[in-house]
Amino acid sequence: VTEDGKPIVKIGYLPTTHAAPLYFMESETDYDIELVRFSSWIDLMDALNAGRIDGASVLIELAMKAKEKGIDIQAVALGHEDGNVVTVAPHIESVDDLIGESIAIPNRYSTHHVYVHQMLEQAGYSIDDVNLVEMAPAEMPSSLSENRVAAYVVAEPFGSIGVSLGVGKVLFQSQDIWPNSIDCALVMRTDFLQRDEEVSKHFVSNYAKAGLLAEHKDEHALTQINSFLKIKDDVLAQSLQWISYEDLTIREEAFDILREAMVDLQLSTNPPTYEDFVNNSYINEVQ
Amino acid sequence: MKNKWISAFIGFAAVIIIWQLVIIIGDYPEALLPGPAAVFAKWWSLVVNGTLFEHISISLYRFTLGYVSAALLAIILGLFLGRLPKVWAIIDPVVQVIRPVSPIAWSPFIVLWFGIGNMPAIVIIFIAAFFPVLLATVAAVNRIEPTYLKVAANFELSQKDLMWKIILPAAFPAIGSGLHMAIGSAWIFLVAGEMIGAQSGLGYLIVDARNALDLDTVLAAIVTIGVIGLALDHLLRFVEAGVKRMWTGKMM
Amino acid sequence: MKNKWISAFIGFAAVIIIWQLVIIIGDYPEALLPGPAAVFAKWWSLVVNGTLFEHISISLYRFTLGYVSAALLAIILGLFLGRLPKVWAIIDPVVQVIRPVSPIAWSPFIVLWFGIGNMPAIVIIFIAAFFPVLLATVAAVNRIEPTYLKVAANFELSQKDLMWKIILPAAFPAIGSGLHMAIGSAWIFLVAGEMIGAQSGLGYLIVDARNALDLDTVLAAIVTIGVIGLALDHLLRFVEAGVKRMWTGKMM
Amino acid sequence: MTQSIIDVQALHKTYPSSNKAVLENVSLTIKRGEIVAFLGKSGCGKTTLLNMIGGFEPASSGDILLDGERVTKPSQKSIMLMQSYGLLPWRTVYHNVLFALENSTLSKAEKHTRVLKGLALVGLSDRLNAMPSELSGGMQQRVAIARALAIEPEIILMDEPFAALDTFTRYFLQDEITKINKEQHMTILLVTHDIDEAIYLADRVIILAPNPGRIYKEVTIQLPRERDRASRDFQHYRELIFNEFHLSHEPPAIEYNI
Amino acid sequence: MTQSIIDVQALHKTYPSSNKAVLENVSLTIKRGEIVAFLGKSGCGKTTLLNMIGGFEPASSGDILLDGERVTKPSQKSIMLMQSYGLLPWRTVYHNVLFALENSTLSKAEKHTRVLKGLALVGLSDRLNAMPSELSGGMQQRVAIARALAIEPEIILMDEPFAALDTFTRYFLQDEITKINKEQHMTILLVTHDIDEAIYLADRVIILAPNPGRIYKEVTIQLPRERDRASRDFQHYRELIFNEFHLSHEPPAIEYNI
Ligand SMILES: Nc1ncnc2c1ncn2[C@@H]1O[C@H](COP(=O)(O)OP(=O)(O)OP(=O)(O)O)[C@@H](O)[C@H]1O
Ligand SMILES: Nc1ncnc2c1ncn2[C@@H]1O[C@H](COP(=O)(O)OP(=O)(O)OP(=O)(O)O)[C@@H](O)[C@H]1O
Ligand SMILES: [Mg+2]
Ligand SMILES: [Mg+2]
Repeated sequence: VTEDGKPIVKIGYLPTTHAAPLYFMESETDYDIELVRFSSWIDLMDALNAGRIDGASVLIELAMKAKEKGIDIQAVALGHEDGNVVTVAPHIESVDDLIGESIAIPNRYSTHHVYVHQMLEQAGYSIDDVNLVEMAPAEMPSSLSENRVAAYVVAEPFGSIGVSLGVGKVLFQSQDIWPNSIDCALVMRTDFLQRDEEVSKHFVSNYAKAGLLAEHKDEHALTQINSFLKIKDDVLAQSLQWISYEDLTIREEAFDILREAMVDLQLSTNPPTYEDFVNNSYINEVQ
Repeated sequence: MKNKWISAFIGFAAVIIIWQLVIIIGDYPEALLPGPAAVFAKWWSLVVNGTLFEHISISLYRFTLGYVSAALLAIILGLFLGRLPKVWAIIDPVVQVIRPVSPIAWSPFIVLWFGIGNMPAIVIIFIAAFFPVLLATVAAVNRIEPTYLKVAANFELSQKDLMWKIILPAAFPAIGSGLHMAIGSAWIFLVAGEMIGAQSGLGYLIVDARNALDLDTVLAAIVTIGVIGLALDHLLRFVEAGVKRMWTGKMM
Repeated sequence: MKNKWISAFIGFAAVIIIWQLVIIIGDYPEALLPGPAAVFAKWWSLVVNGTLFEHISISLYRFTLGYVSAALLAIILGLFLGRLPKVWAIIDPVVQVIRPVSPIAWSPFIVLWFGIGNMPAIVIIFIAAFFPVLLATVAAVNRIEPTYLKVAANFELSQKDLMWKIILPAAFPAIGSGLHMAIGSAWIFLVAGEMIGAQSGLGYLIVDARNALDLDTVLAAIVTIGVIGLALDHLLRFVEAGVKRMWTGKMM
Repeated sequence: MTQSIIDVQALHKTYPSSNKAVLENVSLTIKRGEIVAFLGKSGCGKTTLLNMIGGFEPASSGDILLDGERVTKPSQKSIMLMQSYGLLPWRTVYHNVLFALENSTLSKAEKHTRVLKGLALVGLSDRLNAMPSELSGGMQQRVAIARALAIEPEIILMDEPFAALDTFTRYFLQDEITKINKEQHMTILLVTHDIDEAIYLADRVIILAPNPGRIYKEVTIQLPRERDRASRDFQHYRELIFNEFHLSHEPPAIEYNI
Repeated sequence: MTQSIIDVQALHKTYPSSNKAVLENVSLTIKRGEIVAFLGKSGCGKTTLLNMIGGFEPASSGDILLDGERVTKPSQKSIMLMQSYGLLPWRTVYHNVLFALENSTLSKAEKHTRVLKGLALVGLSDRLNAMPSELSGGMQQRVAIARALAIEPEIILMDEPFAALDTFTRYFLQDEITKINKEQHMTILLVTHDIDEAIYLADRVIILAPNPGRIYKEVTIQLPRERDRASRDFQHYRELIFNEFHLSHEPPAIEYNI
């Protein structure tokens, strides 16, 4: 992907709070960056798999699944730390109230699925005690408002939007269920990373720095993020309170918990291992 | 008849050969473009473990409900609106503006009103089928040979007889082609309909398999959808022929 | 003519009143079902800041490319295939199976071959338009009055003259209704087409606004799509009338 | 039998879509049981006149009385045999004829007998289950005749009823029509292009002149029934009407000058 | 002028879709410049015979020679005037006639003159820019006649060419046809339902019998041209042909028994 010799790095994303570090990235002297916005994870993964984009901030489970299927990609950094909430209907007071109800998640291959699983197990139930429904995040607040589902777990800012619309409230934050969880990650195609090691390094380190900019959560950060999300400022501020972009390293312990959960949830029989899939070399260089 | 089957066989054989050639020449990763053999193997495994039939039956259930209710409502409304040009002049522009909007664009409102699961799929299929049938019916009623209306007036038919003995049979061939058009486009929207919170059906199967980058399954489902779509069209032809026989009076 | 406008006005006024009533009676949160005033305000702001026209023009660009190329290719292919019933017998079953499959189901393969951005939108519109026009053209050629072919044979027309002076004009009215059907369904798939990595266009605007739960914009875009769809259909009617005039020879 | 059944008084007709008068000042009295033939150039308004008598088309001015009552809409009293037959293509031959009787008070068996009788008359007893599209033009015309006769109307309005028939069938049906007319005192109004047919069938031949359509001449045919087409008197009427017909057109008809 | 232009030898025809013979053992010789009329009941195979002579329909067995050459496909030498006119509805009247000349070697001006002459002949000079759908049936038939004449073929095959015309126009065109036949030695084959028309026009009338279609009788009309329809001799032929025609049908035609 070059033009006048200067590489263009194409990164796919969905307009969520979780992809915030990307919003602070700018073109440099040795590469240009092009952010490609998608409207659903599935379309984004199609583009990544087909090599039409070089990388993406994506649900890590979808990327692991693609890796398992033989797509040569690797995770080089987290998208964010924490920052997911379980949004429930006003009458839900505890996990017990959710039993037998429908719970919406954005995708089967998502950490949100794992959160639901863990939340239920921690309360002594199993995932089969609720009715899981996959749906587009944008439709979750109205589903909750019309009592089609009793709760939803999804990438921000949709939890925050639900709360601000008054259709739901926060039952848990993700760190209450699974501290230091892994959710979205910056996943890059290996062929891109290997094409020019210097650019790759530079790019990932800029990504980490951008995370720190987002972490400020100040006026400037809010404006910058909202130029991508276009939601109300107070909703975004709420959303940012739940999230951190400080350390975007993918930890092995968390990754192993995730692998195990994926097997438990029958999302995968043989998920890629930490060694195969995670490449911390770039982000380590920054720290 | 036999020739027809041979031709169809040649056609499908050619498609499979071209497909295999594309894979060999294009050198695509198996994960991104599975070959015919892999797709057939997957299809067979879905048949054997029964999941395919489950998905097919739930999809057909949703489709039948959505399509049949749309067709009946559209035909009945259309027969009356076709006879009331002043009312139609008011409704027509609204319909013309609503029709070209994709059911995908409506989905936030469909969720709001109809929730998730079966209903959105049924509603989307309903929408996709309703407008073509309505427009075809109104047009058909408007284009009825004036001669038939003249004959009806000459023999002093009642309003009810006029509707049942003249207008419906006279308009039926044109309504029929509307029904065919609608069965095609409604079936196309099955996939879109089953993306909204459904946890089963052929559309869900495709979306779910796409998530898992399981393109064997996607293609197996595509082929299944195509074949069923074709079968539905033929089924409709039978129904049409049956309806037409109703008023020929060929029973003496 | 004036009556037509008055009727349309009554129709749209009724829709707006019902819409407002639904909001008042249903007591839906404004964010989930915006009222006509809010939608109009949003629409106006999109007009004023010029974004709406940007989206419209890129959508029309993609649509025109996809639709016109599909229509031309389908008509030319259809004219020949209609005259070659043996070849058509081979291709027809394949077409019948491919046609009912949603472009959404194809999208992994569309991305693989055509990438993201403009091309997938153009390709999806192409697919949505191609099959109806092809089928309509083949059917039209097959249904040409044998009398015309007899006349052509009697006056010993060459193959080229036969195609241009007899087959094309005779089949054109039926091809025209295929073109109308196709313009509707292709425009419906604009939204699906602009979901695949496009960064602009009315479809993108809808999906993106939906993701931001900005339903004012979604409805403003829906109305815009509907109105443009209607306008395209009327434009096509002009083109058809123009083409028909070509071979009347009314210029003496 | 001699009382008037149809009374056309100072009829004018202009179609709303054009401002040219199609019919002008047509007055006409027809007695019960009479057969009246209308002759005139194509486009002179014959179909329009029949349509107005049948109640299918409103008059622009003037009156049409049927049995003393003003005609405002079609009725079963006067059945129209249309130029385009008007069969229902989705019904069999049998059910097309039955259609005429469906809202009558006859018993089922009576209806059946009448339908069969009507179809036998026109020679189609063996095609009861055929669809109209499977018949030749002439056969379709005969089904339409059977349907009109089945209801035994007081008046039949016929618009070129035998145009698609071969000579032999035409002659046969012409004889049947005169028979029915005599037996049932049915009044028959008949539009035709065929001078011989008019002379053979009609008690009175009315020649219309075109632009605008008006009555040009009436010729009463004073021949006994069972007329002989080769007879001297027949020849005489043929010549008379041909000449009148010729004269009814504006002489030097420009369009025929090469 | 007396050499034979069409030679039909032992022609049989069965349509593939049915196993009933439509034509059986038809043999026929037609001389250049002759006018031959075919009479026969509806469905007896008249159109089929004309179609085969025109090359539109293959024979099941037997031969058709045109100028000594076997007919295998249609050609410009023999133009067919079809029962359904065969006008191109998307062209104006002018361009429908011009169609016949489009691949001839005439200059543009010559073509124009010929088209205008042909349309003048049939009295349609003032409707050059009309579309066929804007014309009455009779006018359409006249355009088709003009188109066939424009190309000046050796043979014209006419399938009930005057059926939709009123008496007066029909008489006029019958006269024109005999004139053209005399001037250009055009050979004319004519199917008609009208015995008078056959007698007025033809040098020879061929009566076909149905089921299967075969030649039943030939009647040579030995009347001088400018025939008088009211003359004694004309009457004689009329009676003769009517009787033959009657006999050509299997007597007691069952379908006419009520
Ligand atoms: N619905 C109509 N609107 C306007 N003009 C009409 C309409 N119907 C007929 N005309 C005109 O009225 C005139 C008479 O038409 P009509 O059909 O009565 O003629 P006709 O004598 O029956 O001719 P034909 O012998 O060809 O059947 C024609 O000039 C025709 O163009
Ligand atoms: N394409 C066809 N396939 C099968 N049978 C046919 C076909 N065309 C005509 N026939 C049959 O052949 C016979 C002769 O038909 P044809 O059209 O030649 O009759 P015709 O003498 O011209 O009748 P008319 O006077 O009604 O025009 C009829 O019995 C008809 O049913
Ligand atoms: Mg008429
Ligand atoms: Mg014929």
